Amino acid sequence: MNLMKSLIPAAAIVALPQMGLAQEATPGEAAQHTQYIFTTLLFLMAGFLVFFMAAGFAMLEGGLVRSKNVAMQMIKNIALFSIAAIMYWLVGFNTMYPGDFNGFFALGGPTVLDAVGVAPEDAALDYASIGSDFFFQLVFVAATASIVSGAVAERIKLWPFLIFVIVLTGILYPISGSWKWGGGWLDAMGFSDFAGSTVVHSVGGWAALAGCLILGPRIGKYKDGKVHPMPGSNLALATLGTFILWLGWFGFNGGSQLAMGSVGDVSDVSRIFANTNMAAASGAIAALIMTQVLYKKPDLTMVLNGALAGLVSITAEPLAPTLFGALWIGAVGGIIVVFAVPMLDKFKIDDVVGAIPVHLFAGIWGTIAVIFYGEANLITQLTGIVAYGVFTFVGAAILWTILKATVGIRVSEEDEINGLDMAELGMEAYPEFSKG
Amino acid sequence: MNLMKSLIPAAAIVALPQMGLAQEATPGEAAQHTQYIFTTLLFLMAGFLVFFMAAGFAMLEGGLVRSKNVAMQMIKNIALFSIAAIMYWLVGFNTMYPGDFNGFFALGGPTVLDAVGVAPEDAALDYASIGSDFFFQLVFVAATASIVSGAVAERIKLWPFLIFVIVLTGILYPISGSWKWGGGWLDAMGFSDFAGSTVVHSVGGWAALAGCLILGPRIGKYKDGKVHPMPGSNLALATLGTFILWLGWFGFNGGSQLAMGSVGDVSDVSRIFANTNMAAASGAIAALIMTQVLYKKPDLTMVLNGALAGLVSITAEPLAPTLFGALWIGAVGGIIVVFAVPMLDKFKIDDVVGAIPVHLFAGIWGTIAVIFYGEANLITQLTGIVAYGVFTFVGAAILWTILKATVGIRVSEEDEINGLDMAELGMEAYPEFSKG
Amino acid sequence: MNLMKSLIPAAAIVALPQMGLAQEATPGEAAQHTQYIFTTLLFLMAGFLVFFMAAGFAMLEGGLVRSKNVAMQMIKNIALFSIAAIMYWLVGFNTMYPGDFNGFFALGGPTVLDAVGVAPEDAALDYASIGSDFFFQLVFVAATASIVSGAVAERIKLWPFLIFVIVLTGILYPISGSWKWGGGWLDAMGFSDFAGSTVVHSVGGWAALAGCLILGPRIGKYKDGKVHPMPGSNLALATLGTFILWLGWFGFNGGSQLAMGSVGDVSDVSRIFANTNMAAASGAIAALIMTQVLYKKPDLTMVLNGALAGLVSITAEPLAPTLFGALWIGAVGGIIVVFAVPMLDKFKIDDVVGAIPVHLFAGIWGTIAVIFYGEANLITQLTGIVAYGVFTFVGAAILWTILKATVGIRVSEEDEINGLDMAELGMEAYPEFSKG
Amino acid sequence: MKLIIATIKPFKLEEVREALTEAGVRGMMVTEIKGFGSQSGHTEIYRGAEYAVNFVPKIKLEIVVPATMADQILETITKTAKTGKIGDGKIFVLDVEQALRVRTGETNEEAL
Amino acid sequence: MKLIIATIKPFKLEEVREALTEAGVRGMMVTEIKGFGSQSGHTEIYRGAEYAVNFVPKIKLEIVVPATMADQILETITKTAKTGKIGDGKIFVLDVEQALRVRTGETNEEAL
Amino acid sequence: MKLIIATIKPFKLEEVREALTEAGVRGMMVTEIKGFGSQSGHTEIYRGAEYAVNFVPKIKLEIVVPATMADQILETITKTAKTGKIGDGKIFVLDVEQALRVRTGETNEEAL
Ligand SMILES: Nc1ncnc2c1ncn2[C@@H]1O[C@H](COP(=O)(O)OP(=O)(O)O)[C@@H](O)[C@H]1O
Ligand SMILES: Nc1ncnc2c1ncn2[C@@H]1O[C@H](COP(=O)(O)OP(=O)(O)O)[C@@H](O)[C@H]1O
Ligand SMILES: Nc1ncnc2c1ncn2[C@@H]1O[C@H](COP(=O)(O)OP(=O)(O)O)[C@@H](O)[C@H]1O
Repeated sequence: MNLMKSLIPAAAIVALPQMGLAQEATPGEAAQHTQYIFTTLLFLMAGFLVFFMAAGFAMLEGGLVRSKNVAMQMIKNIALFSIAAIMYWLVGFNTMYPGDFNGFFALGGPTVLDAVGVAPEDAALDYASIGSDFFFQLVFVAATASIVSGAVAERIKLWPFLIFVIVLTGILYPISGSWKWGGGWLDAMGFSDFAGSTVVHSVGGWAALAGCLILGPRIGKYKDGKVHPMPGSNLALATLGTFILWLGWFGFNGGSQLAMGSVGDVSDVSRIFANTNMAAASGAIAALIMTQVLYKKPDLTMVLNGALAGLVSITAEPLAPTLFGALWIGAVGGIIVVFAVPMLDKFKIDDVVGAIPVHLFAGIWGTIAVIFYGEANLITQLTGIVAYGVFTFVGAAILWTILKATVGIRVSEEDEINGLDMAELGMEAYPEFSKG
Repeated sequence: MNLMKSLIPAAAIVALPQMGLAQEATPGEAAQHTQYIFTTLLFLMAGFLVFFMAAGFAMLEGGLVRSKNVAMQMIKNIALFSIAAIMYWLVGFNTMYPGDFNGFFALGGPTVLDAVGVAPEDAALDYASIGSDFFFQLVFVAATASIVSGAVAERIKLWPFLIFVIVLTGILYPISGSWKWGGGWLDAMGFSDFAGSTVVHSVGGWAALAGCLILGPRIGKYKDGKVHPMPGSNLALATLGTFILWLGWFGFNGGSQLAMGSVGDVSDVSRIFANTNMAAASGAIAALIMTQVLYKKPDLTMVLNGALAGLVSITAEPLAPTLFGALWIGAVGGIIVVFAVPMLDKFKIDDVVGAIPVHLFAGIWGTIAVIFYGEANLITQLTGIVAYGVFTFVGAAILWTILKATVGIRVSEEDEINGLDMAELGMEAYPEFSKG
Repeated sequence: MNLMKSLIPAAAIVALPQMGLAQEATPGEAAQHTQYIFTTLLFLMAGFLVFFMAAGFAMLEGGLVRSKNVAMQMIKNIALFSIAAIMYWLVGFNTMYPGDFNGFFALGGPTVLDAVGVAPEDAALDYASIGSDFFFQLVFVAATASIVSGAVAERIKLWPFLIFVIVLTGILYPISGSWKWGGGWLDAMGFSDFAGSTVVHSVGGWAALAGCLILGPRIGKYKDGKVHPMPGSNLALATLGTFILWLGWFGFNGGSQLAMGSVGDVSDVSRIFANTNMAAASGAIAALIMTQVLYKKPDLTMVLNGALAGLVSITAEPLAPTLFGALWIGAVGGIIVVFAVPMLDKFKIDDVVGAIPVHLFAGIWGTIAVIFYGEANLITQLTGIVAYGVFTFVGAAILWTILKATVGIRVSEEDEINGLDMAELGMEAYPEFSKG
Repeated sequence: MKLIIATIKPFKLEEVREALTEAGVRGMMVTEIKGFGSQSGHTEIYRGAEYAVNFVPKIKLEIVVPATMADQILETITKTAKTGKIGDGKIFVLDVEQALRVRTGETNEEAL
Repeated sequence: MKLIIATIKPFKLEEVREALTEAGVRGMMVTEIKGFGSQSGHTEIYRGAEYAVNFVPKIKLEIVVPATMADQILETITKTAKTGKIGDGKIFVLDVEQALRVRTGETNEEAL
Repeated sequence: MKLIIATIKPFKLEEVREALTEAGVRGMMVTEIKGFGSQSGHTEIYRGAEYAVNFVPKIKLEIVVPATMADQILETITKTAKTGKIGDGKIFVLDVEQALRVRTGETNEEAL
C-alpha cells in the first residue's frame, strides 16, 4: 500500500477510487465487489452442498433401520429439515448472531434479507450477502437435528420428536452457537472450532445421548445380558447416504472459511477440501482395518461410520493440519467409532445408527485435536467441550423429560413391534417386499 | 457515471477503456469480463443442479410406482432427458429464443455454440456464454417432460410416450416458452414468471393432465365408486428424489436471476436461495399438518408432494417476497396438494405421482401469487396462465389423441397387470424381491 | 496489447502495475488474482462433482450385481476411494506430475499443500492452488479404480482387490498418467486426451480386462455353450448411479479445461458442458434404438451403459466438437456398447457391469475420434492407445497373477454361491428381503 | 377337515379372496411363490443374451375348511381364478387331522 | 409322523423357535406369508383415499415331528404364541407318510 | 397322488428342477423359506456384537405326483440336491386326496 501510493500521480489517486478501482488496491485481492461476490458464491455453493446432507442423513438412517421403520425415518428427516428452516428464520439466526451482546444469550427476531438488488453501499462488502449467510448457517442447524433423528430411531413418536426439533433448532443450538460463532464468551476465551466439531456435531450428539437415555433401548436389543443386533434393512442406501454426507462436508468445512475473495482464502478453501477428504478416507480405512483385525471380517456399517467419524474429527480444524495431519486425526476418529459402538451397547445405550460415536465422541476428539496443528489451548478446548456438553445435555434432558411426562415420547410395545410405519403413518416404505 | 467522468483526467479517460479497465467503471460491479465469467458460472452451476433433477424425478417416480413398473419408469426418465437434450439443440432453443420475432412463433434451427476460446469481442459480455445459457435452458425443458412421465406412469407404452416427448420438448414447450422468456407477446404484456411456475411447471402439468384424461386410469384404481390406492413401492427412493429435486431447485430458481456479476445480482441469487428453501420447508410442514389434521396420521407421500408444491409455488417469483412471504406462499402450495390429490381422484383422473397438483395447481397458484410481492397485475397473470393452459392442453390433447388413434398409447390389460417391466422391457427392476 | 501500450501515458504505465492493476491489462481477462480464484474454484467445484462419481459407481455396481453381493460392492467402493485418496497423496500425485523428468517415470513423494493463507507471491497465480489441483486429480484416479471394481464383482476376494487398488492408484495410473498429463513422452509426441478417455477410462478398462481374464467368469455364467444372464438386483439404484455419474462428468470434462479466469476459458467450459451432455444423451438414445431394433425390446441396462459410453467417448475431446459432433461421437459410443457386451460374453469374459465396453472400448473410440475435431494425428493417437494398453494390461496382469498365486483372488465356490456378503462380510445389504 | 392348496395368478388374488369370503371362508394363508408348469419356456433377452424364464410368479392359497365345504370352495376358486389361458393354476386337497385356534384353544371345526 | 402347520405373529417367531427347540424340535421351515382371518378389516388412508387392509403379515411354521410328539408341540406353540389378542394364529396337523434326509438317506423318524 | 415337500439349498434349485423335468415332473411350486435345522448355530458379528444365525435360506419345493412316481422323484431329488454337507435338506411325503386344474376342470392325475 505504502509503496504504491508513493508511485501514483496525484491525479490518479483522486480519480481512481471514484472509478471503483480502489478495490484493486491491495495486491493479492480481487476488487472488493468481486470479493463479495466470491464469498457469497462460496456460501451458496457450500450451502447447497450442506443442504444435500439432509438427503444423506435420510438415506443413511433409512438404510440402518429395519424396513418397518423406514417411512417414519423419511418423514422425520424431511420434517426436521423444514422445521429447522422455519425456526432458524423465526428466531435462530439472530439469536446465534446477535451482534454485540452479553456473550451468553440474546434472543433474536426473524431474519431480514438484503433488499432486492441491494446497492453496494448497503451490502456487507467485506463479507457476503445476508441471504447466502443465512442459508449457509441454516443448513448447519438442520444437520444437528438429523443427528438426533438417527440415534432415537425405531421407537420414538413422531410429534414429540418434532417438538424437540423445534426447541433444539430454534433455541438450544442458536444459544450455544452464539457462544462461539456469535462472538460470545467462548470465542472471547479463544475456544477454537472452525466448522463445528463441537458447535454442531457434539451438540447433536449430546441431544441424541440424552434422548437415547430417556427413551430407553429398542425392545429386544438387550436381552439376557446379550446384545441382539437388528441389522439395517438397506446397506446400499446407507452407503449412498454416507457418500452424500461426505460430499456435503466439502461445503460444511470449505464454506466455513467464510471468505473466498483472495488468493489466500481460496487456497485455504482448497486446503480444507483436501484435508476433509483425507480425514474421511483415513477414517474409513481405519475402521476397515480395525474391524478386520478385531472381528476377522470387515464391517461395512462401521466403515461408513468410520468415514463420517473422520469427517467430524477434522471439522474443528480442517485448515491448519497437513494432509498427514488430516490422515491421522481422521484415522483416530475411525478407531474411536469401532470401540465406542460396542461400548455404548455395554451401557445399554441404544443408538441405532451410531450417531453418538460419530458425532459426539469424534466431535470431542476433533475439538481436542485442534491443539496439534491449530492455535488452541487444551484447557480452553476442554472448557468449550464441557460447556457445550453440559448446556446441551441438560437442556435436552429437561426437554425430553417434559415431553415424556406430558405427551409421551415412546410408541407402545405393540406399535414398536409392528413398526412405526404402520403405527404412526399407516404407510410402509416398501409395501411390496416381504419382511423377515 | 456522470460524477466519475467529471473527475477523471482526460488522459485517463482515453487510456483506461482500452486497457480493459472501463469494466470497473460502475461502482458495485466487477469488471465486465469478470461479470461474464460469474454469470456463465452461475448458469453452469445452476445447470448441473437442474440437470440432477432428472435423477430426482426418476427416483421420485420410481418410488411411487409399484415395483413391477419401476424399470419402465427408469428408462422413460433417462430417455426423455436424452430426447429433450437432442430436440432442444435441434430446434427448441432457437425457437424459444428467436431474437426479434412476431411474438408468437418463429422456428429455430440447431444451436451453435461460441467458438472454442471465443474472443471477448465475440462473446455476449453483458450476459454469458451461449453454451452455458443453452445448457441451463435445456435442463429446464427436460423437467417439463419429467412431469408428464410421472403422471401417466404404470399404463403407457414406451414409444408413444417418447414420441410425445419429442414434440413437447422440440415444439410445444419452446413455442409457448418464447411468448414469455423469448420476449414474445406475453412478455410484452408484462406477464411475470421468474423461473417458470407457468412456463415450465404448469406446461408440464397441462400436458400431464391431457395425458391422464386420454389414457384413462390404471386398472382397478377406481372400482365400485371407490378409490383403491396403489401404494408406491419404495418411499425411501421417493424421499431421495424429493431431496434431489429440492437441491436442483436452487439452480432452477437461483440461475433464473440470469446474472451474478454484481453485488446486487449475487445478493438476489442469495435471496432466491433463501426464499426457495423456505417455500419448500413450509410446503412440507403445511402438508404434514394438514394430513395429520384431516386423516389423523401424517402422509409421507403428501409431505413430499407438499415440499415440491412449495417449490413450484415460489418459482414464479422467488426474489421479491420476504422470507415470511415465501413461507406462506409455499404453505398454500402444500395445502393445495393435500386437497387436490383426492379431488383428482374424485374426477377419476389417475395421476400416479401427484404431478398435476404439484406442478399444475401449485404452478397456477405461484403465478397468481406474484401479485403480492412482485410487480405483476392479476389480469395479466391470468391471461398468461390461460394462454399457456389452452395452448399446451389443446396441443397435448391433439398429440395424445393422434398417438392413441395410430400406434395406441396404452398397453394391453394383461401387460398392465403383469407390469410394464416384463411386458415392455422384459426386465425387472427388482428381479429378486418377492412382490405382493 | 500493442495498441494499448501506445495509447497509455507513461506515468500510468509505471503506476498501474504496482497497484495490482496490471492484472486487468489483457482485455478479455480478469485480474490475475481473480483468475487464480476462478480456476481454483473450477477445480473445487469440478472436484466435488467428480468425487460424487464414487457414489455413482457404487450405486451403478450395487444395482447391477445380485443382492447377495451388494454389501461387498459397497465396501469395495468406499474402500477403494479411500485407498486412492491416501495413495495419491503418498506417492501418486507427484509421480504423475513430477515437473521436469525423463518423460517416462519419476517417483514422487507425498503431496504438500500451499501454506495456510498463502501469499499471492507464493501461489501459482497463473494456475490454481495446489490443494484444489490435488483434489481434482485425486478424484480422477479413484474413478479408474471404480471401473475395475464393477467388472470383477461377485467373485473377487476383498483384500486382494484392495491390494490391487493400492498399486493401481499409487503406481500404475500415476506412471502412465505422467506420460501425457505430467508432460511426458506422449505429451511431447502430441498425443491428445483432454479429460482422459485413455488416461483414465481405458486404463481402468485394461486393468478390469486383465482382472476378468485371470479371475474367470462367475459360476454358472457360461454353461453348455450358453450365456446365463444374472440380472442385476436393483435397476433403480443402477439408474441413480448412472445419473450421478453423468452429473459428475460435467466436473470431469469441464474441470479439465484447467482454467476459468478468462472469457475464452469459461466459454470453453460451457462448450464442454453442452457437448458432454449431448454425448451422454446420444449414447443413451443410440443404445435405446439399437436394443429395440436388435432384440425387439429396449434394454434398460444397455441404455445406462450407452449414456456412460457416450460420456467416455467425448472425454478425449469434449471441447472442439460441435454439438452435432458430440452427438454422433456419443452415439457411436452407445452403439459400441450394444455390440461389445454380447461379444465379451462370446469370449467368456464376464464383466458384471459392462465396464470394459463402456470404459475401454468407448475410451479407445473417443481417443480416436479426437482426429475429427481436435488437432490430433491418428498415428499418435493409436500410439498412445497402445502404449497405455500394453503398460496397464501387462502391469495389471502381472499384479493379478502374483495375487492369485500368493493370497488367491477368488472366493471359494461355496462362498460365491452363498454370496460374498455372507462369506466375506458376514453381513447382508438387504437382510430382510427374500431372495430368488 | 380339508386343507385346500391352490395356486392362482397373482392378479386374481383379490377377486378370489372376495369370492371365498362370500362362500364362508373365514381364514387363509397367502404365499408368494414361483410356479413351474406348462406356462413357461418363453425367452427373454438381457444384455444381449437370451434366457429362458422357467418360473412364473404365482400366489399360493392354503385354506383349511370343514370337509363338507371343500367341494364348494373348489368350485368357487375355479370359477373366479379362471381366465382360460395357460397358467391358471391348480388346486389340491389334503386331509387335516386336527386344527387349533391359539387364542382360544378351540379345536377342529370350531377353530376354523 | 405329523406335519404341524402353524401361523403365528411375526414378532413371536424367536420366542416360539426357542421353546420348540427346548421341546426337542430339531428342524422346521419358516415362511413369510400374508394371513387373512378375523384380524383384518381395519382401514388405512393413503393420499386421501381410505382402503381396507385385508392381509396381515404372518409367519408360517411347518414342522414334521414323530406322531408321539405332536400334542406336546401343539401345546408349546399355543403357550408361547399366545397374546390373547385377535390374530394369534392357528395350528393344523396333517399326516406325513414318509420322511427322508437328503444328506444321509436316513428315512422317517430318523430323518427328522 | 402324493405331495412331495422338499427343502433344498437355494443354489441347487436349477439343477433339481432340470432333473425333475427329465424325470417327468410337469409342475411344482417353489417357495423361498428360512430353514431351521442342524445347519445353524454359527455366529456372526454386527457392529461389534456377536449373534447367532438361526435361520438359513432354503428353497421349498412342493410337487404333486401320481403315487407311483413318488419314489422315483424322491430319488431324483436326493441325487441332485445332495452335496454331502450339513443342510442338504429333507423330503416329506403326504397324501393328496384330490387335484384339479383350474383352466380345464381336469381332475386328479390328469390335472398334474
Ligand atoms: N404337479 C404339480 N405340483 C404342484 N404344483 C403344480 C403342479 N403342476 C402345476 N403346478 C402349479 O400350478 C401352476 C400352473 O400350472 P401350469 O401347468 O403352468 O398351467 P395350467 O394351470 O394352465 O395347467 C404352476 O405354475 C405351478 O405353480
Ligand atoms: N381356515 C383357515 N385356513 C388357513 N389359515 C387360517 C384359517 N383361519 C385363519 N388362518 C390363519 O390364521 C391367522 C389368524 O387368524 P385370525 O382369524 O386372524 O385370528 P385368530 O387366530 O385370533 O382367530 C390368519 O391370519 C391366517 O393366516
Ligand atoms: N423336522 C423338520 N420339519 C420340517 N423341516 C425340517 C425339519 N428338519 C429339517 N427341516 C428342514 O431341512 C433343512 C435342512 O435340515 P438340517 O437339519 O439343517 O440339515 P440336514 O438336512 O443335513 O439334516 C432345514 O433348514 C429345514 O428347512
